[in-house]
This record gives sequence, C-alpha cells and structure tokens, in this order.
Amino acid sequence: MQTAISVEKIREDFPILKRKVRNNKQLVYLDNAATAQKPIQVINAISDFYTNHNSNIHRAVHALAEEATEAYEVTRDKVAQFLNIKDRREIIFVRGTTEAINLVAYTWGRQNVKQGDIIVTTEYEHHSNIVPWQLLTQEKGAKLEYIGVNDDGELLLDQLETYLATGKVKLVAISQMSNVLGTITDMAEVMRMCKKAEVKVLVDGAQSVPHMKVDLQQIGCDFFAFSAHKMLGPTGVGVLWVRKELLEQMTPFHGGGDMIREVHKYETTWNDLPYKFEAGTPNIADVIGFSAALDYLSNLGMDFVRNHEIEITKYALEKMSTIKGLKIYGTKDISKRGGVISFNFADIHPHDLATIIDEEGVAIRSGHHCAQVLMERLDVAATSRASFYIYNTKEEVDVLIKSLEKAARLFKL
Amino acid sequence: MQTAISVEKIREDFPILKRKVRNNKQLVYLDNAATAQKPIQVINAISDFYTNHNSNIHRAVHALAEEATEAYEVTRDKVAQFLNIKDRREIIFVRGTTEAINLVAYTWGRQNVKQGDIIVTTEYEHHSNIVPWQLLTQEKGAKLEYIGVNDDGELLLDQLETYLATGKVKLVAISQMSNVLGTITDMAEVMRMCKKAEVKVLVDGAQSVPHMKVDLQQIGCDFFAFSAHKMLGPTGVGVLWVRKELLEQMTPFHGGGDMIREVHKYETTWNDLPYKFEAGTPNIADVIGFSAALDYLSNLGMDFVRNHEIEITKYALEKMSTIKGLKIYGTKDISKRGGVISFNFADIHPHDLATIIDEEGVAIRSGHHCAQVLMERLDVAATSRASFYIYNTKEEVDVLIKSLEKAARLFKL
Amino acid sequence: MSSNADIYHEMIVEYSRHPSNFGKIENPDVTYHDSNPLCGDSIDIFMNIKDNKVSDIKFNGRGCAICMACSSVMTEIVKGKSIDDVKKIQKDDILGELGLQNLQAVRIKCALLSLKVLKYGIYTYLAKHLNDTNADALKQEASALY
Amino acid sequence: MSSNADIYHEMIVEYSRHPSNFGKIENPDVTYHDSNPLCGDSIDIFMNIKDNKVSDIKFNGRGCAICMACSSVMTEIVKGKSIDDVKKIQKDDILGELGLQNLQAVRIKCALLSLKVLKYGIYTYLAKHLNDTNADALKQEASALY
Ligand SMILES: Cc1ncc(COP(=O)(O)O)c(C=O)c1O
Ligand SMILES: Cc1ncc(COP(=O)(O)O)c(C=O)c1O
Repeated sequence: MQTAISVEKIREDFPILKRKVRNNKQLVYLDNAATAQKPIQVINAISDFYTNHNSNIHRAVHALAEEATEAYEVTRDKVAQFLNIKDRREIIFVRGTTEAINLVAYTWGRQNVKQGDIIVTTEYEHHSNIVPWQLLTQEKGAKLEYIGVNDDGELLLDQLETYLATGKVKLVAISQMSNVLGTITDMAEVMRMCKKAEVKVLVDGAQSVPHMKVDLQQIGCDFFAFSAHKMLGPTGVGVLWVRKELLEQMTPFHGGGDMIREVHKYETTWNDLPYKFEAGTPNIADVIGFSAALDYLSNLGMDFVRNHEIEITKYALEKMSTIKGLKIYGTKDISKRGGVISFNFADIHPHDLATIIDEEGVAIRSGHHCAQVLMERLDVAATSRASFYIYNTKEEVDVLIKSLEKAARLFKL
Repeated sequence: MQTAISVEKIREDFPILKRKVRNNKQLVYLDNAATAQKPIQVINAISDFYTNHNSNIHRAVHALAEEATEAYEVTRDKVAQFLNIKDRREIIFVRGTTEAINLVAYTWGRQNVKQGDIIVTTEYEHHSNIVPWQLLTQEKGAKLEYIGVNDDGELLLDQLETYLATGKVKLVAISQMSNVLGTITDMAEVMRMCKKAEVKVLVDGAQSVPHMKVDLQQIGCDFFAFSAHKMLGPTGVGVLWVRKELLEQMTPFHGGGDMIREVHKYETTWNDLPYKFEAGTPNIADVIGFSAALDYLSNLGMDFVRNHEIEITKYALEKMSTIKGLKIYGTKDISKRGGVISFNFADIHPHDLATIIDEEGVAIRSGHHCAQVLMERLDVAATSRASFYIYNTKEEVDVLIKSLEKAARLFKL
Repeated sequence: MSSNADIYHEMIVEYSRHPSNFGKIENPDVTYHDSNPLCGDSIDIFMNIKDNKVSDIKFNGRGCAICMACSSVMTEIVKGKSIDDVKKIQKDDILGELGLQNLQAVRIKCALLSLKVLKYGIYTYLAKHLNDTNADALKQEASALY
Repeated sequence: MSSNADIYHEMIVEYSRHPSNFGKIENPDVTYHDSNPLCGDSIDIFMNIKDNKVSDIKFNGRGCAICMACSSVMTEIVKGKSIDDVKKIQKDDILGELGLQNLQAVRIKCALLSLKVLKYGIYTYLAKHLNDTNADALKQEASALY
C-alpha cells in the first residue's frame, strides 16, 4: 500500500513548474489535456540515451545497437504491463493517437469497410477519431453515424443500439474520455452491445490512459490508441494496440525497412508482428524516454492519479460554480468525469479569456479543442478549458479563480 | 571563410564518443549511415524544451504554447535555408524518410498512378524507396522497373532513358546517395532526362543531405525526403518536401487535429499548407532539437563535412585495399562516392566479422542494409559496412584495420 | 515576449459587444468567407461597389473581442474608400487604431482575419469582374498577412 | 553485457567452412523454410521420416558461422532420433554443444534459426500427416524461441 504521496514532492520532479511567465508571474499549468509536463526522470532518460547509448536498432550486432534495441523493446513490455496486455506483439509504436487511428483506417478499414457499411462514432470525439472515418466512408461509399450527447455531456447509448440493429455497422470508434467534457464513457455498456452485435470496437484512450487505470483485457475491445505525450512521456510516441487475430490479417501500412522479411524486385514478404507495422527507423530515443514515464506513473499508482484529480476537480468545480455568469459543460457527477473542465464566462470569448488569465501566469486552453462537432452540438464557437494532472494543487485553482475575477472586471461583468 | 576546424574540438561536443564498450574498449563508431551521434547542443536543446518551454503547439494562446510554436516553426525556416527551399509551406515534418516516401505513395501515388503506368526506381535503393512502390503498383496494376547498377556501383542511366521512352513512366524514385555503395547519383543527368520526358522525380536524400551540400532549387525535383537522425538530429523527425503545385493538389494523408479548417459531421475542409499534412500532435521537442543539428552543420559548413569525409574515406580505402581477401564494393573514384564503404572479407560472414571487431570497440554494420535487391545484384547475402561522419579520425580507421587483422587470425585466413 | 496586459481596454470591450457594420448585405457585389482553423473564428464580409468605391460594407460571423474590434475598425476604414485606397490598407492601419501593434503571434490571426477576408474578397472581385491582371499581387499579399 | 571474445573458437570456424548434413533431399517427407529478416540468414531443412524416426536430415541456405555451426550441430543431434525426442530438443542442447550459452541477443537469432525451422517443420508434419492435435504446442514453442 502506498503511504500518502506528497504533491509538493511530485512538483519537485517537474522543473518547468518553477517557470515564471509573462510579467514574472508564476506558471500555473492547466493545459494538461493538450499535453502533460515531463518529470526530470523522463528528460534524463532521453539525454542519457543520446549521451551513452545512441544507435539504430534491430539490425546491427555492435554493443550500442544491442543496448538501444533492448531499451526500446523493454518499453514494449512496460506498455503491456501498464495496460494488462497479454501479448507484447500486439503493441505497435506510432507517433501518437492520430497516427494510430489512421493506421487502422488505412489497413483494417480499407480491407473491411464496404459500400453501405456504417461506422459509428460519437459527437464528443476528437477530430482524430472523426476525420479518418470521414475519409474512409467517403472513399468507400459507407456511412458515418454519430452517437449523440445529452445536456449532461453523456452519450445517448440508445442510439448505438439503434445503429447496431441495422446490422450494417462494421466499427464503433469511441473515446474512453472526452477531451472537452471529461465524460468517462461507459465502456462496459458499449462493449456489451457491440459484442452482442459482433461489431469491432476501436477505443481512443488518449485522455483515459493518462488519468485512470485502464485494463485492455477487461475492456475487451479490438483496437486501442493513445499518446505518450499526454502521460508524462515525450512527444512523437504513441501506441496502437490491436487484438492479435485482427492484427495478423491486416495488410501492412508503411513499406520500408524493418517491416519486411524478404524483399525481392517484384515481391516481398512481411516481418513478424509487431515489426510488420513499424517501418523505418522509429522514434527510438523517445520510446525509451516513454519507459521512464510509465515507471513514474506506475510508481505513483493510477489510483493515486485518479484520486488526486477527483479532489482537485471537485474543488475547482465548487469554486467555479460560485462565479456568476460562468457556465460549466458536462456532468457534475465527479465519478463520471475526469479532470477536464470546459466552461464559458458570460459573453467573454474564450480566446480573450485565455489571453487575460495568461497574463496572470495561468495556462488554459481556449478554442474548439479539435472537437468542432461537439462545439456545434453545444452551440458554441469555442470554450475555455482547464485540465489537471498529478502536480496541480488547490492553490493553483485559487489563482485560476482570481484571474477569472480579473477578466470579469476588465469586461465589466 | 572557415579557418581550420579541428576534429578534436568537434569530438568534444559528442559525449558518447568517450564511451567504453565490451571489454573496456574505446568506442569507435563507424555506423553513421544507420544513424549519427548527437552533439551536446542537440541533447541540450531537447532537455531545455522539456525543462522550460514544453507545451502543445498552434492552438493555444498561453505563454508556453507561444514559445513552443515559435521554436517549432523556426525549424521549418532553418530547413528551408539549409536546402535552399523557396517556400517554407512546402516543408512537412514527418517521422523520417520512410514515412515521407509512404506519404507520397498514399496521396500523390494513389491519385495519379493508374493501371499500366510505370514507376522507375533503382537496384541500389533502400527498402523504403522500393516497398511503398511495390504496394502501390500492385494495388493499381502498374509496373515497377529498376535501373540497374554496373560493377562500379554506378547506375546504368541508359536504362532510365529506355523506360522513359515508353511514355508510361509516372514517377522516378531515386536516392541521391546509396546507403550501401556510397555512390552519388548523377542527379543533373536524371533530371535532364525526366524533365524532357515530363516525368515527376522523387529523391531519397537520407544519405545525401547529412553528408554534402544539397540545393533543392538546383536539383529541380518534385519530392524530396530525408531523416534528421542521420544528420546529428533526434530520432522521430524527418522532412518531406514537395513542390507547391503538386502539394496543393494532393489529398490529405492522416485525418485529425491541426490538418483541418472546419470539421462538420459529414464534411470537412482542410487547413493551409503545410499543416494539412501534419495531423495530430507532431514530434514537437525533436523538431526543435533538429534546429540545433541544422545550426551545428551550418556552422561547420557542408563543404567541411564533405571534405573531411573524402579525406577519411580515401585513407580507409587505401588501407583496406592492402588487406588480402578483402573485397570493396562500389566505385573507387572518391569524387563519386560518399563516406560509406561496403566490403566482404574472404569467406567470413559479415555478422561474424561485425561481432569480432565489436569486441575491439569498433561499431560497423553487417547485413543487407535494407537493400536486399542490391544484395541480389551483388550476389551476396550481406556485406559489412563502415560509414564515417564529421567526428571520425584516421586513428579510428587504424583501429578498424587492426580489428580486421584479428578477424583474419581467428578465421585462419 | 510582449505583454498583453493592456490589450483589453474599454474600446475593445465596447466594440466586441457593439460591433460596427455588423450584419449582412443581400445580393452584395463582393462577398468572401474565411475562418481561422486554429481557433474557430469565422468571418464573412459583404460589399457593394459603386463607381469603384466601396459604397457599403458589412461583416458577419463570430470571433473573439479582438477579432470583432478589428473587423469593426476595418469596415469603418473601408467604407466609402476607393478600391485603390482599399488595396493599400496595411495591417498596422487596423492594429494601430486599437493599440494592438505588439499583439502576440497567435492572437495576430484573430486581429487580421477580417483584413485577410477583405483582401481576398477584393482580389476575387478584381480578377472576376474587372479582369485585373495585377489582382494576383493582392492575393499574394493577403496570403502573406499571417 | 556478455563478452563474445571466445565465440569464434576453432570448432565454429571449422563447422562454418565444412557444415554437417549440408545439402538437399529430393522429395523429402518434411521441408520448411525460414529467414531472419534482420540479417538475411536463410535456412531450409529437409527430413525423411521412417518408423516415426528422422531417418535423414539435411539443411541448406546461407548464414553466418554461428548459424552454420548451430545448424550442423542441430542436424547431428536430430539424425536418427524419434519424433518424440526431437520435439524435446531445447535451445541449450544446441548452444551448449558449441559453448554459446551467453550469446548476445541479436546473435541468438543466428544460432536458433535452424532449430526454429526444425520445430516448425515437425509441427507442420504432425498437424498435416498425423493430425496431431497437440502439435500446436510445438508451434507455440517455436515461435517463442527468440
Ligand atoms: C538511402 C536511405 N533511404 C531511406 C532510409 C530510411 O530512413 P528512416 O529509417 O529514417 O526512415 C535510409 C536509412 O535507413 C537510407 O539510408
Ligand atoms: C481524445 C483525444 N483523442 C485524440 C487526440 C490526438 O492525440 P495526438 O495529437 O497525440 O495524436 C487527443 C489529443 O489531442 C485527444 O484528447
């Protein structure tokens, strides 16, 4: 059992949190849903690789190549452990969630989706779980359908039932946590419906994996995608997990080095999994850096992460509810949401709000958050979004509240 | 004018060169064609980004996002300058050469190559400039043809003329420098033929850009691809350059964040160039790290780089030629080759050779070098390859020679 | 790094709530639409041209206070001007009016979206209706704004 | 990090130049091919089975000294053994014979390629000809070798 972990101690691992920005204001970083900050352990792991072990991997026999290859492959084992994946060969390293989903659309999608088929997604998806399916369905003459969102920011899963009943659904592509509303998708219910209908499920775990315990064997989906940079890891690394039976049938995506077994002039055979889908020199140093991020989160424990975020989010929701004219989107039920709070403040445009509070050192995001379909559903052009992680404190929430009050004064609310 | 640059001084910038490997042997790194080592300036640039500026880019207004976005975009300007590119919007950041070429195959290729068309490549290409075209031509019922290689490791460009005369060639995909033979392609001649035939040309610059001055306006090709990690930069970054007129007509590749203008449920419009082709969170930190690599090479000057490699390669070729039973592939004309020497030593298999000399601290590569078509042409299963860069010395070549002599003793040659 | 402390002065806030020339023109001589993919700001302009002058101009859409204020100022400047004079409008003419010359890079797009739309609109008009072969320069200029 | 200093002893060099059981069998009862995508080593094996015993075995292909030596030793061990005994052969039976137990990770693939090919070959034979439902265990084992 973990004894009390101190957030003050965690903060010491993140050098950037000492930054002063703008007019020498202490940085308050509340843009974690966009990307997380990196602990010194991750930064050092990358430096150490380049300082001591740098080499290309898999193909050479010299000492550095051996060290680099081993460190790279160890990360795959750690990912398997982190998400309770049975077979490490199901894990493919990509650039991020976006590439992971596009890889599925270009391979499994092009192979399996036919004219008249339906792909179901949701109104609260990130563009990276919408646009690849638009491109695919348009190319194939298939249809894209959306599961709606109710006023509490929750999915109307009845609609999924209706789509599935047509018998034409080939894939349900759904995120486990909305990056705008923070809503946690009821994956058990989604999987129950889809298993009954024998429909494949792709889960966008970009927001869930960094913030809560995720167990892929328990979920039982077919494809799973997430990004390292949102969970303390470096940019340029993501993971696509695919159930072995499907992965074995998938045609390759990129052609090139490492993904081949034998290349002849007019015919080529493919390498074993997962290498068949990792063409070219991968992002070696950052995959190795990602190891350190996984270690960091494992040491904390994902229960700690989730509980800390519940505490901060609850506190922030309470404080923000007292501000007149401030509208919060999504459910107030803390058990059903992650540490993401989207809001609008009277008639102040989110960009103006973000600029004003940035002057106080507070970094939040404003805009459509790559979720324009959801913006249309909410009937807003944009929202402001504060999102929390392991190093955020209640004192930082207080600074946010204060800066919102300043915005109110400037805009004479 | 540069006054004499000291290689000893350069070596101080590369901490890994002090490494001891295996039985406490001084590392002699001669695997530069696979990946280059990184100077402290690059390592520090990455650390500095994560320590002080880390943020996602393009979409937020807060201070860190502003700093990160600017640093990321500055790299694009530096790439433009380094390769004499007129319009920065023609520069797309990808993972590496492999992704760059596949992007072209999936977008321009799928749009333009039809049944009966011909794509021409060469016998000395890397798999990443063969397999994507195999996949494309097989899908489209088009044909893949190879320009042959003569016994001096030079392309038989007459064959290109013959292919072009069919009037069916849609693309010539050719590397500017062979990663096995070191041969420098006569791009002027290739472009003269292709321009006359009005055929598009894709150049694989993975081996040329790190080692010689490359001017894209002078070459006059249509697509150009290379990797940062082979030119002192981090893994996970590469560049695809496409002539604007073509790029504007290309359909998007990955769908997702940042590459869109407006997303609606059933229709989407695309962002401006180059962002249309940079979907999702890019490898921000490493693109910024790549800036430092470009600065480093610019400061040295590519003339210095090329001259230094000519000197080392000449020395190595001379020494190696005196070893009985050692066969060197490719031209002996130093003006026509880069700092890559592929060889075989009597009947010692390259893997055994690499293992033996690795015991002496010398890192070379052995195998097919992702060029199995060339291995078939040379009628060998594999070769050994020593490849040089700015920090290698004649003393290191001497260590290589000594370790080869040890291998001869073990194998009783 | 410039400070944005003084950006949100009274005039900006006032314009954002009560923009000038906001609305649509039915059957306009010129209309153009563009949006900022990074933040979702979206602007339409409508113009009537009479005797080579902009006899009427309106803008519509949604955007932040900076976008609304700049669009307002832009329309105020343009209204009644000759096309030649409109072509000469520079970004600092707009930004200066509102004290926004030091606006940070990301927000500059909010400030200049409507000017970009204006220039593209005029370009389209010149190229289509007047067959002006110099119109391309304007297009270049518009695309180089940010 | 293990040292490879002692790998290239006389026996290995000797086997690499004069491999045992090198060649082909015409119309063999069992044949299987595999290659190592990372280094290009490529091995075919051929076996004849009589009375549930490996009456003859040969291997062909190209590989490094380690691959050739291990393939030689493997065929020597297998020849004349019953299928049940062949199924039990472990990697250390081969590596031990040549003192290669501490071989580094990349080179282990050179050493075990022929054993992998052997096990897949036997698996295919059992599954096809004898309808052996336990054959899958052998396939699992083969694929887990490295
Ligand atoms: C000539 C050539 N082309 C392409 C590549 C592939 O580059 P990357 O592995 O960085 O994608 C390489 C290097 O491996 C190469 O040498
Ligand atoms: C829910 C969700 N899906 C997908 C993505 C895309 O991830 P990336 O930009 O790392 O590819 C994000 C983050 O931007 C996200 O929040």
